Amino acid sequence: MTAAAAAREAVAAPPPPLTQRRIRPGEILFRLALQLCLLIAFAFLVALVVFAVYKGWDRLDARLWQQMPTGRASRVESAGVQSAITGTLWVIALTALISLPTGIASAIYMEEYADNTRWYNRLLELNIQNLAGVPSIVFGILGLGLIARVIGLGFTVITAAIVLSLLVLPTVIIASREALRAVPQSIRQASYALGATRWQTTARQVLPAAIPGMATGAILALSRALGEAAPLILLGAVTFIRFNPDSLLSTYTTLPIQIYNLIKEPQAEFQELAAAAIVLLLGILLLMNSAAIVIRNKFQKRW
Amino acid sequence: MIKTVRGRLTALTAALFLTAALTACGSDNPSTDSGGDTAEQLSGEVKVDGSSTVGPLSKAAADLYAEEQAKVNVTVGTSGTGGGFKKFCVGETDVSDASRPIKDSEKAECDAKGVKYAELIVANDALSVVVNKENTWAECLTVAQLKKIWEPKSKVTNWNQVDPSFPNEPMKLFGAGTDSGTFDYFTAEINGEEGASRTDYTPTEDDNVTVQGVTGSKGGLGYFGFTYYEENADKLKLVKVDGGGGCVEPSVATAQDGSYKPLSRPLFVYVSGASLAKPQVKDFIDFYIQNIDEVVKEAKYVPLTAEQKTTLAAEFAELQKS
Amino acid sequence: MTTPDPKDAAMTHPAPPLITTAVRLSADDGVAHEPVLTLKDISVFYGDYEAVRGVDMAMAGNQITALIGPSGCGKSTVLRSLNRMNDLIPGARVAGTISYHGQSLYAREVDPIELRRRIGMVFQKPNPFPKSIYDNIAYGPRVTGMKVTNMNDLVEQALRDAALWDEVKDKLKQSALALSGGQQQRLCIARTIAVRPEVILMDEPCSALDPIATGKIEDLMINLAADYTIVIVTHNMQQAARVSHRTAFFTAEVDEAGIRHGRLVEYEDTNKLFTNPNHKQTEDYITGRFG
Amino acid sequence: MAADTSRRDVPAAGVRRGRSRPGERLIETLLIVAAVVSVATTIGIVASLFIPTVEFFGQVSIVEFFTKTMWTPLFADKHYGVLPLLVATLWVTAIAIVIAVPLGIGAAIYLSEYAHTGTRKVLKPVLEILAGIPTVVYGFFALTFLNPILIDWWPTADKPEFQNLLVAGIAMGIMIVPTVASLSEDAMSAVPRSLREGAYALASTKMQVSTRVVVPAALSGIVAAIVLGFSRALGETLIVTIAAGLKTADVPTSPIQGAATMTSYIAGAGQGDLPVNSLEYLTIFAVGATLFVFTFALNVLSIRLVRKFREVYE
Repeated sequence: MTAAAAAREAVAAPPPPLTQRRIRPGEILFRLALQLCLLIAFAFLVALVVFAVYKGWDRLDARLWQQMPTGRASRVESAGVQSAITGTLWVIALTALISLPTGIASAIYMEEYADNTRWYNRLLELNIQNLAGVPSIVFGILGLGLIARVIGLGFTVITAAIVLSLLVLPTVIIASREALRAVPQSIRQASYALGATRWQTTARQVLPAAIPGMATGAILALSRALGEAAPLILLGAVTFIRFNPDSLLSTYTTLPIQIYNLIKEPQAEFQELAAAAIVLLLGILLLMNSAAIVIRNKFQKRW
Repeated sequence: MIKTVRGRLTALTAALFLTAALTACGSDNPSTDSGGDTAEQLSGEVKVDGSSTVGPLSKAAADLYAEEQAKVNVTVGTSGTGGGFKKFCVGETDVSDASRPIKDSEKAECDAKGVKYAELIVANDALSVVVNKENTWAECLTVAQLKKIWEPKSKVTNWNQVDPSFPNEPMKLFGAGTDSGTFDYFTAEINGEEGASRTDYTPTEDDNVTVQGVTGSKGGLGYFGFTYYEENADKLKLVKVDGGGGCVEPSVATAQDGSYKPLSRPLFVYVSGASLAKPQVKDFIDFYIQNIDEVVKEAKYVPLTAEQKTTLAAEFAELQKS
Repeated sequence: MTTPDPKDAAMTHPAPPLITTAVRLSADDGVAHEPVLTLKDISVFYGDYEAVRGVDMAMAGNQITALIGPSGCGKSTVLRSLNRMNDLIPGARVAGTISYHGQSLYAREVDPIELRRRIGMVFQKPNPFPKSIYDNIAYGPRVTGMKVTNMNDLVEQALRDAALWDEVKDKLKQSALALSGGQQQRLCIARTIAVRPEVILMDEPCSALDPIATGKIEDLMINLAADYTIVIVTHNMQQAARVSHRTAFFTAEVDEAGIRHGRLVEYEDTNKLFTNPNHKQTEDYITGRFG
Repeated sequence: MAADTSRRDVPAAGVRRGRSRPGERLIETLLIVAAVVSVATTIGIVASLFIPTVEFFGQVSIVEFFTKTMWTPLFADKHYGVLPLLVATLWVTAIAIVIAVPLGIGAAIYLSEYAHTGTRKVLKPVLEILAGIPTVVYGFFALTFLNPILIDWWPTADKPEFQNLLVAGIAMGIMIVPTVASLSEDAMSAVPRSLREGAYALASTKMQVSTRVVVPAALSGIVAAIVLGFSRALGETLIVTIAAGLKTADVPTSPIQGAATMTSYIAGAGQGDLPVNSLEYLTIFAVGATLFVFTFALNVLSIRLVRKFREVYE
């Protein structure tokens, strides 16, 4: 007989009845603490949104997008952020045009073409992971030092779009790779077995299957670009501009930058306008995020 | 209530979708129901950059001008007086805002690049020293006292170090950021050397920070343009300054007649000669000068004196000729 | 729910010879075995799905009871209901009564945590914690707040009882994940013993192991039966025949509505069940003519 | 669809000719060019940061840069000790971490161990949306909502300044909660079910399973999440620029002071256009390079931890 059993039997020849369900205060407190953590996080979200809506309530109307920013305190009432909205649309549209093809093509190379045992391909992967963590202001420095000055594109829409594209490129690549990886190998093999080339297989079989995943990643990446202000501070977006951009080389301002400018104005009316612009920005982001989540849930295939 | 809520939500939703339509509209600007005057429609860009103090004037001018010439795009940057001249002298900008006259070094740079320019005084300002409303002791400070507070390596951290009769109250300092002409001007006038200042204060390009900071601390002291004091007169207390001729409070009158010494100053706009060849720049400056009273009023600065206006008119006539 | 086991396929092949002679222990040892666990009309539901229907059986103390049957017959489900592991699956629910020494396991006032200290469990795949060997053993006594005078002694004793001490005594501070599969499983048994339970439930404990490791675990079970009540689920009929005193045969039946439920077909002394089953279904299964 | 494709593809000319296909080669080349963009970006960043930085250190001693406690490159009396910026950065990130780690991990434990599947399915996307709020919005929120409350409730007479490191840290903490929570939850969810069952079978309570088994098992993943949050906080710009101010001169001794971090110095100095290639202009790059090195180290650490975590369980 083992010692453990001896001990047990010595204590309780007929086993004692099961104890009553115990109330463990520690357990309850712990659970409450956890719920509190989540609650605090969400409380801040709610407070933030409610505060912005409350503060910007009087300015949440057509003036916001029909009117231009003003430099006159006496005209704040009839001012809006139209040039910032159009500036944002220009910059984000261009960012999409640059970052999505580049990002998806990189992802295709890394998933479908690259031999991942090669050192340079592993380096490529490591590089992208690192790039994803580089602070956005550093991309601003890249834009300031290299693109605006050395290449000489100046403080223009195209400079901003290039910088934001490089900034979100890792996000696009990582999301696209995940989407490609989720496509089962058997589909590729079936395609090759029918005599398709690598590109035919990729373009006709793998890509269509990966599109929902890529779309989700693309939307999330663009929504990040949409809210980004730090690099653009270094790239001339802080300028007072009361007209819409009309070419790649236009000067511009964007919504987050306009908000940043408005926050700095001393009059309360400007603060209200800032809050209204924040609600608009959050609204756009919420729509984009919801779209991404809907696409993900709707098209998420279980292979 | 419900109706307005729904109205707003509809408006907001519409906004989200209309933003898309806006790009298509391009530079159409609904806010300006076009001047409709006989003036010919100009287009193109006017690039203004420079002092954040003068910025409001140029922004107001740009705003007013848009009602007349909707197709001319006036951009106003606020890189600071120094930053503005840097761009101006390499020909990147058409107009440079400045809260101090151009320096010799900057002149040399402009000359080197062959940039010719005209200097226009567009408004007056009185750098105002402000303290907390609860501050009962500092009614008037001499330039020497201000220097004691603000000079480089100043060890003043308490009001009683400025004057033993002042109470034992820790001092919190707020001032202009190093990019601004305000900083250049204040340091030059008070500390005797441009850019020479103690460094352990809260520097900001955002005068709101100074307003809030001084409001929030009993021992607070800050300085900024007279405009901002007027905007926040209910929150702050103005300090008189003794520049040798007794205590003077900054005001429109004392700024205009120059008796508020040494902190009253003119504000400048520099126009590039080459840029004046562009019709839209010429037209904008034309507009700026002709409407200077309204511009100054909108930006809430101290207007020009009659004498200054005459000078401006003369300068302008000179420009017309060249 | 158990995952399909590769051995399932083997079951459908022509039957291997029965190893009745290998049964070393018998229920007919003259000792009166008190029922430790009694199941009365037990049904287990996952949401609306009734996975197991109407099971009646009793497990005797200090004996090994084996639950056998084809996969999907609900034997693991029954095993997991014995220490309320099913509580952890959302929507799982047990109808009927399971009593432990006459006390209803599912009564509201019963503390499931205390219950699991009394009724331990060993799983299909060895699941040592990613901690040291020592900490794996000490985990149970620590979380249950056992009064331990000397933890080192307790760890050593548990490892000795699980026949693992000699193999690991020099590397107690090393990660348990570095052990072989068989060692890991014995560690999990030692870990269970360390909290001094009365009953040990084993859910196909050897299915992930090679024959040598399996042999060691089986020997261990037989030794442990002297002190513990053991209930084992196994796919391996020979294993049931080798180690258990009593065997319960489960199968899945399709009801009128076309839904499969696990049912208990026969519960007998192991010798009897393997040599002379009462039911045709049992005979078909043990002789490999099943399905 | 497969049938469709095969019908069209089988007679494709390239297959029968069996020679090199220029189209395929071209496409592959284009793909490689796209992949090289990210490498070029890194090279561009390193070059645009470090070439001016080398020039900067030609004029300012590297020892002074890292040891002196005054940073006044934009004043007449110039000092180039980066410590004030570094310390301000550490204050803000430390406060952010102190807030985000308990909240984030607590929320992650709840989502992973306690919440019902349905609840989790709703809450996790909400958390992701929280992560997507632009930082300029957090800055606004910190300055106009949190700070008045903070100053109001401040217990001592020495109230926080109008812009201060504390409120910026709090806002930044809230900002990185979703990052920490989401990634920690991923790590905890990846801990095999069997470990939880093993622990429950040893009479563990839910709290014990969570804190003694799941959290330790997911630890490298959780630490990676924290490190990533730390790195994000370090590189965040708008919150600190708006809420902590641009005071650069001295090492901040208390978090209720306002002070510029590395990022807000860059934003503040870069916003006003400094004369190109002047020493002042170079400071932006020197500080940027310092920031880059720090975040790079943290990212490498985080990537390594995640890899270690994956090796154990995947």
